[in-house]
Amino acid sequence: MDWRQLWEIVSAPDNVPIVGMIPLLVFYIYLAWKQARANDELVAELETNPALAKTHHRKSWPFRPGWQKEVHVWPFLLRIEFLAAIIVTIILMVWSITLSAPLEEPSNPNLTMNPAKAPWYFLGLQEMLVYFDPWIAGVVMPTLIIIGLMVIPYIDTNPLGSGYYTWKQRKFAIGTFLFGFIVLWVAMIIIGTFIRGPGWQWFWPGQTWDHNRLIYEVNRDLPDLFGITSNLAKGIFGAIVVGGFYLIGGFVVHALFRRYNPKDYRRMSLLQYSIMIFFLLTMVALPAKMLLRLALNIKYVWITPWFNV
Amino acid sequence: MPEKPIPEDDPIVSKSYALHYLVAMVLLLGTLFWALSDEYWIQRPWKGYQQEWKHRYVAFLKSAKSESAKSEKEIEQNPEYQQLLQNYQQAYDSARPRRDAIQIQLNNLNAEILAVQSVFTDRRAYVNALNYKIETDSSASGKESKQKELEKYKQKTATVKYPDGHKQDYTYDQLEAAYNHLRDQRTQLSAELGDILKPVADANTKMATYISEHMVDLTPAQIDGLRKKTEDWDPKIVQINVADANIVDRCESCHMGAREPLKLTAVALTPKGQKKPDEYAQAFVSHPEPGLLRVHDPDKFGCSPCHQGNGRATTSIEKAHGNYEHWLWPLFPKENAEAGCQTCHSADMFLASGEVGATISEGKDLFRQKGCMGCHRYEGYDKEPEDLNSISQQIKQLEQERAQNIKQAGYLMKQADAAATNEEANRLNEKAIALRVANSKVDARVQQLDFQSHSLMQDMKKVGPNLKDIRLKLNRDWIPVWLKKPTDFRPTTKMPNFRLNARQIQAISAFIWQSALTDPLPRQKPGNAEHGQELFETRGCLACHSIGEGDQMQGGAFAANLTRVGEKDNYDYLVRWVHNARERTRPYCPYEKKDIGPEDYAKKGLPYVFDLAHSQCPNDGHELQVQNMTVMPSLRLTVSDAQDIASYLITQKKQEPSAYPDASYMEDPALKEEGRKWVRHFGCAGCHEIAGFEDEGRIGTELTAEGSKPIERLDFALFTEPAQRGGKDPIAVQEDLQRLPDGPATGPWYDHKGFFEHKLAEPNVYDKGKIKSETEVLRMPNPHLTNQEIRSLTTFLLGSQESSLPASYQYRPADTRRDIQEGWWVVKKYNCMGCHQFIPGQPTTLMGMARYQDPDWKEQLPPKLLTEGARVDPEWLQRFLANPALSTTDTDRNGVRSYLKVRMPTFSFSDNELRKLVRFFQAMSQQPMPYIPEQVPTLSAKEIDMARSLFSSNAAPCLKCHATGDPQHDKNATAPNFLLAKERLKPDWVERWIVEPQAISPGTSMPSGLFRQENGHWVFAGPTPASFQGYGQDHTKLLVDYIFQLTPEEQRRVSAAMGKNRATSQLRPEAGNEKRAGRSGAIHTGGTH
Amino acid sequence: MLGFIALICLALLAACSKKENTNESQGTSPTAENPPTQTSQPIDSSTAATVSGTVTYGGTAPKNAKIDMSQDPGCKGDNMAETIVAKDGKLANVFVYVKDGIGNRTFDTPKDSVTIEQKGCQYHPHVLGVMVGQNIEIRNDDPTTHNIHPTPKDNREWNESQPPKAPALEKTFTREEIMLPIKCNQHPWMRMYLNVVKTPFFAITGADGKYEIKGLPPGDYTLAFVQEKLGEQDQKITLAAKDSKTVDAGFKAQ
Amino acid sequence: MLEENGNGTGKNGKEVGLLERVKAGVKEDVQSLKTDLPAKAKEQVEGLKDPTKTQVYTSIFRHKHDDTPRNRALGVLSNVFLHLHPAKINRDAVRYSFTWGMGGITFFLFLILTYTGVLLMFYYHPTKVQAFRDVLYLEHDVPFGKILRNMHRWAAHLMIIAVWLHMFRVFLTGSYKKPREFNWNVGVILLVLTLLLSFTGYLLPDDQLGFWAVTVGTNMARATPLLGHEGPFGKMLGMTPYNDVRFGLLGGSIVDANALLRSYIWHCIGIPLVAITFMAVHFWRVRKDGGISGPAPVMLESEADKRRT
Repeated sequence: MDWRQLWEIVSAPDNVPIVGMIPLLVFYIYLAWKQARANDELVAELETNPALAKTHHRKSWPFRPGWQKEVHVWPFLLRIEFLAAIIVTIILMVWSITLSAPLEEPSNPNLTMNPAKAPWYFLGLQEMLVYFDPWIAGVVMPTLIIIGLMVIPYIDTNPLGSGYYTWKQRKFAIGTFLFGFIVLWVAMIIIGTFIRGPGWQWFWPGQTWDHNRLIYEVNRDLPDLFGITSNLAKGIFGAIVVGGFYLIGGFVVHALFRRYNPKDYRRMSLLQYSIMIFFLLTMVALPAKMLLRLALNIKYVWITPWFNV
Repeated sequence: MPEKPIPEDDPIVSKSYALHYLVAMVLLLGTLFWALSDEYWIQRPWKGYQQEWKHRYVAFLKSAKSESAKSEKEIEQNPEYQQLLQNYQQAYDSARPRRDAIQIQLNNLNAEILAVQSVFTDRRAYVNALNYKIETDSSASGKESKQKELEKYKQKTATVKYPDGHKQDYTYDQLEAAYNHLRDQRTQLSAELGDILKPVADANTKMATYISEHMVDLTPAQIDGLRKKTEDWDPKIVQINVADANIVDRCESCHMGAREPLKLTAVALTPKGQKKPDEYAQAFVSHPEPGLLRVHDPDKFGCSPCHQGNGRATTSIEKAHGNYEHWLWPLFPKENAEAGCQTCHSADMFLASGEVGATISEGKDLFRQKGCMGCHRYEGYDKEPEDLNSISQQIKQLEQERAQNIKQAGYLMKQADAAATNEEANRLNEKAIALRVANSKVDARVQQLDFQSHSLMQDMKKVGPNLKDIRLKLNRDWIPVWLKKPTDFRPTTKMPNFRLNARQIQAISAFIWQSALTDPLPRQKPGNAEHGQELFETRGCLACHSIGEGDQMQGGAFAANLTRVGEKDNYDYLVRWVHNARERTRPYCPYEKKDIGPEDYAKKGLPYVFDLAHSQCPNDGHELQVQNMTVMPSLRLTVSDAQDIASYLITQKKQEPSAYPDASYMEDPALKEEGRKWVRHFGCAGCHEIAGFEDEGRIGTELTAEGSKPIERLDFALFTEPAQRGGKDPIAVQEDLQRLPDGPATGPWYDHKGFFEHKLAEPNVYDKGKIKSETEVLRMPNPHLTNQEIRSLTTFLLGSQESSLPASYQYRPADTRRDIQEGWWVVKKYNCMGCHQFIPGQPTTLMGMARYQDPDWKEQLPPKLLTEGARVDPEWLQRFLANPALSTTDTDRNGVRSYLKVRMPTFSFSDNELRKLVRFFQAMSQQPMPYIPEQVPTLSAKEIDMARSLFSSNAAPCLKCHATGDPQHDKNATAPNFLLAKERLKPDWVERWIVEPQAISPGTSMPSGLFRQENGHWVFAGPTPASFQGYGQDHTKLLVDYIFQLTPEEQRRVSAAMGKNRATSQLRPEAGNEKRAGRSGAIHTGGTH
Repeated sequence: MLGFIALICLALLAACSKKENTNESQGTSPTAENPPTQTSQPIDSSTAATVSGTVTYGGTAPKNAKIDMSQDPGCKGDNMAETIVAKDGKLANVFVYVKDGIGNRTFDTPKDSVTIEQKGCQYHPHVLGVMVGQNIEIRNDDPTTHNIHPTPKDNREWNESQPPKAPALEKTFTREEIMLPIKCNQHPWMRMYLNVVKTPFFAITGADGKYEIKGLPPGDYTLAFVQEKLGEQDQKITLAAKDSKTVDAGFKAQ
Repeated sequence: MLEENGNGTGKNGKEVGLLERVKAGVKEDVQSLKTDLPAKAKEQVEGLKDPTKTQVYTSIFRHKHDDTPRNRALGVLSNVFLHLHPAKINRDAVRYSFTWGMGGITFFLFLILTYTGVLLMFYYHPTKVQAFRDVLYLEHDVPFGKILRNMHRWAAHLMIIAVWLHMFRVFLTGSYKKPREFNWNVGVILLVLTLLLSFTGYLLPDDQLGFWAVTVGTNMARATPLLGHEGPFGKMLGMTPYNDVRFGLLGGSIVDANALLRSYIWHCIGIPLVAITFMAVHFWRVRKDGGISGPAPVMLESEADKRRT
């Protein structure tokens, strides 16, 4: 166990925010989970007791008749906001005094940094470069992420869970989001920061970042696995596989969604439904491709003269 | 679901945040103060340094002052000072009465002026205002009336009340006159006062000057000034800012003492009671080489160009010294500090200023000496092959041009012949003629280039011997043994250890053996080894070569150790080599790229003669390489002397040559091709001349900017992590480990210094643990350096950086300093410093040898060249350097110092190098070039008589030591012949020399004290004949003029007469009386000593 | 100037609390007696010890060559080389001094000069001992010109001409140096050896090979015997108060 | 003056009359000073006892400060900064566990970044020669320069984390749901802008870290489909390194002086302007969409479809 290496990575000034972000994320997930559970229990109770449902103030926090339903912003909200501002200021100042912003050698185009890393918040994208060509990882993916985020309100037809934490009422939505945010975004950043060393090679935490390490790795393309050699055939084969993924995947999703989430299924229009399936499958495509790459050393699935997937 | 009972009050409304706010505010305030103190103190550690500096320096100055006061007092005790003091007192006393009177007068006058002035200025203001009105009045009548008003006003009187009480009325004009008069008076009196006080002030200045001239340190007054300055110091950033060069150095914010006028040591600045100098004391010391700072004014150069580090940084020591990961120019370690010289002095070969320069100069020299430049290009080193290359390119181009011109001219003439009109024909013919004229210019240019290449070919040297000759020179069976590990045979050899395997050794030896020349070598008679040894030890061979091993070793390290030369060398070849090492077996034609043999000469019907005068290729007329490319000169030995020396050397062996195992495989042609491959692979041709490899390029990386290579580019291979973190040193071989200048690594060594040192100690250390094929493993051989050598080379490499300074900072002088710069390259190239002293204190190889410790042998040391440029006529020097025998026939001798056993060799300098050397000597002695000899006046007969009497005086018997050319006399001579003086010496130098030879060549046999100063003239110290009575000129001048006109006849006459004189004086019995008289005289004059 | 020097000497004298300047320096006498005058730690003269002895020469002494001085008619008389002067197995011209053991005591420089005479183109004496800073007067008694050329290792080198009848030269040497050769460039055979030491505890063996060193405080010392050609021999001795020890040394023919 | 003005009542008489009148007038003036000055001083002191009644105070604060509901509301409504908030809010909306305060913290950090950024601009020149030196200058010379730079950098990182957590919270509480779909989209755009702000700032110190991070980041743009010279179909559309989208981003084919200048201008002017615009919309829409979404009363499964119809 190379503690020194570990410490060097963790204590690099620009990595400190990530190190800080992890416990922060855990804390807030816990906070959300606690409230979601309280709300879910309340919902469960009210579902079984319609009478109470009519009179109950329907929040997990205690309430007594006569208490104000609304409070003044001044001072009740502002005092918290102001306190938050002070605390943020303190944190920021202490951080700034104790830790200096990095300043490395003057830029030198002739001397490549190894590893050359993007700013930490983009490391997820850089990590994807391992599995996809730059045009997907660097352009298509970010665009899809933005579009995907933007279409969420329009394809989430579930009216429940608006304005309060819940799990039971929005299992699918929250599950998908957690998967996207925690696994595909935050985890990828953590991998990119702590795991990827010189040559963008995989180093387990505590493993020394050896600049001379060489790894033998031969990546194949999926068509090669099936002995397809001609370019045209490769193109067609890839198109079939990719198309097949979306068709078959779409069918599987449909089968599952219809079964386990019939209400949403019913509520959704055709457009909403197909968009949802497209994004869901694209999201799944990422770990699927990672799996192909890591487990089977497959580089491309679909090879055409113009682009490779 | 609330588990707890619901409270009565609404928690959201009723909850108090007072405590939260209190804590938050306290914390906020805390961080605020933290930020302030961080800004004020923690980020500005130099403030603490400056506080400490004030305390310590003031304390130091206090103690320095008491010492200084003591020595001042001592000086004041000095009678000379007392005299000055008395003068001062006298001047003061004589000036005082008049001074006091004037002072009183002046005081009165000032009061009167003041009284008049107050009235006068008021009235003048009114007059001026009125004048303005008159000037600007538009009407003539108005002007007139105002003019009248003015006249009236001027006539009106005003009263001046003088300080003594009396009053007087003045009109305006009178007032003005009175005022001016008073002022004139004051001016006069002040001037007089000045005149009176001038002697006093002068006497005072003289006293002060006397003290400051006689004080070694500062005077107490100066120290008080320093102390005041220090006490009044407000902490602030001290910075040197040179905008042109982007230098901002704040080093002196902590290193406050760097430029103080006193010598500050760490011990002196350590507070009492503290044992070891602490961080502060270390930081406050003054710069160790103030002399260096005088040449390199820190206000222009700053600190960081020499020392590196982060000059701007002031936040911590690490930051300021640049000792952190992301700073590209960390402070040079103390022991490598001279690396900084290389920043600007990369064009210099030799640097010395005070005690600085030895390390970097050694590094620069080693880079050439050890043959590093054979594989690694370095700007400025070994330029000749490149220059030759470019010249041959130019020649080729010019020849093409010539052919083109001829073709074109022929075409034009043909056209002209067929032209329609005469005009047309003439025009075309003109063109053809122009082309032919152009060709003549081309020919001239080619000639010039050939001439240059002649020089270059002569200047081009190889570090190792010519391997084309090995069949003639070497014992065949010895070669593989040598190649295996040269240091086993000769521990001090320049040949590095190549780590060859058996197969490679066989192949390489086979190749070089089979590709060598097989020309016959004349047989030599055996010589007298005993005489040979004496010659070897006294002729100067040992200035470069050494003999004996271990403790027994004596001689220089410049050339090979000859202890076992008898095991490997062929006697016949050795004779030829000793006689003239430059003699080649066959000339080499770089144009054809082949060795030219007698058959080529025979083809053209030419005699098979090639030397510097016959250096043209019989086949194509281009310059040939007619010399061996060695720096070994010719000692102009006779053949029999050469045989004697060779006979002696051939006895130098530990085992018989025949004892080496048979290596007849070297004759196997099958091995030759493989050998060629390996010779190319290992770059043998970098140092050796090898058939077929004459134009081989360098195989190593260029090192000109190695020091600024990013650390990431230096391949620490498997030792990257160990180097970064410290740990066991990767070098395992004890022998190599001991080469590390600082011993085995104890901490991290991941920097340029660590890389270079390890690489030089064991070049293939970074191959360790790597799996590499035969051709992939590092080729760099182990140069088996000592740790001092590694330190020097590391310093040199560390300094080899691309400078960010403006080009004007590069030391590339255009004046005579350039001659010095270029000259050192030649001086170092031929190891002139092995015999001669060029700068005071520089040791020579001979000087250090046991033989020359004896006072008699000390006189046999080659002359010191401290002021050579001032001593000799440059034209003579050029002739002498070209031919030190100063004769074309009688060459077995020294031209000047025939009495020396050690021989000034003939180096066969090229014209280029001769010029450089002559200019070097002139520039070193600050002599202008070209030299216009001083005209020595022709002496009258009387003067000649007088001069002769000095020349032959009993008290200064010049000819006793100086050679005359008479063999009987010259047996005991220890100085050169006077007849050489006219051509050789500069008269002004000779005059200085005879007055004080010890100041020009310390330790010389020529004694001082021959002349003494009398009435501003140099007069002879011994008794002078009557004819000198009333002679008012310098006796030295007279003697020099005489020497410069000395004819051989005159010298013979004097020499003969002297012998007689001596004989007669010997008979005089009253010598004892004279002696006593002389003694009593001594008591009188002794005081002046 | 002289007055100034005298003044300083006076000041120094005043500064030294205890002063016994009985130094009758006889630099030329073979057994120089230099009673100690020191400042740092007074030597009690009542306990001072004495070392004396004889230096012998084993084997037959080489016959000293006669020097041919015909080169300079100004040189007259007989002149023998003085490299090894031994008679009856007794070796002269051996410089004996206390090399080690004095510690950090310092001694005053004797005020008296020692004299080197050049007579018959020969130096007198051939071996001389002086203390650091002690004045040396060099006289030329010959009718020919000499030059005095010391070739020191640790002192400053100089070379001055001294015509006949010229005033005496006055010189000092400031660093300790044993067997410092002095020569004359005009008469290559002329050679003498000067020994500059920090302490007054030295002696030179006479023709009978005898020497004596007086006034040593009790203690452990290293006594060195140095001969210009035969080199150095060291002997360790321990002296008790008022001791009078005999320490002999013997050089062998080379 | 006095002579001329003081004789208004009488006619131009003798000098004696005038003098007397002047004397009387002066006497009167002195008397008035004696009586009025103490009275006025007392009045002044009394007035200062309640500073809230002074004209200066009331001109700044438009209402009283006492704890009446009206004044509490006015305190918010009449304040240009605070009227982002409504006067009253849902009583549980002040709970930190619900809101996490991340939106506010993001905004606060944005303000800090603006202030520190403006100060940094005083010392920074976006040129190849100066940029790195200026950062060194900030570190070593400028008073508080080091902490200024540190705060700017760490506030930027903190802001990214805060933005992510804000999005996370909004998703978990379903706050993007009708009627807040559009504001979610504005939020997504702001998220992208935040990342771009940070990314453009990364290059400015012109050190190895920034240089290579930006090189890696912008290299992906090469592979933009259609618009990048290495992207799918890029070659077909005549894309070269000198006219593709990356060239447009960097103002050159490599990260150089132009890239530095572009980065600088985007970082300091371009993106902040756009971001401020979107922030205004974002805040405005929060109010217009009915304040923050919750904490809303929990909804029961049975009510979901009912409400929809």
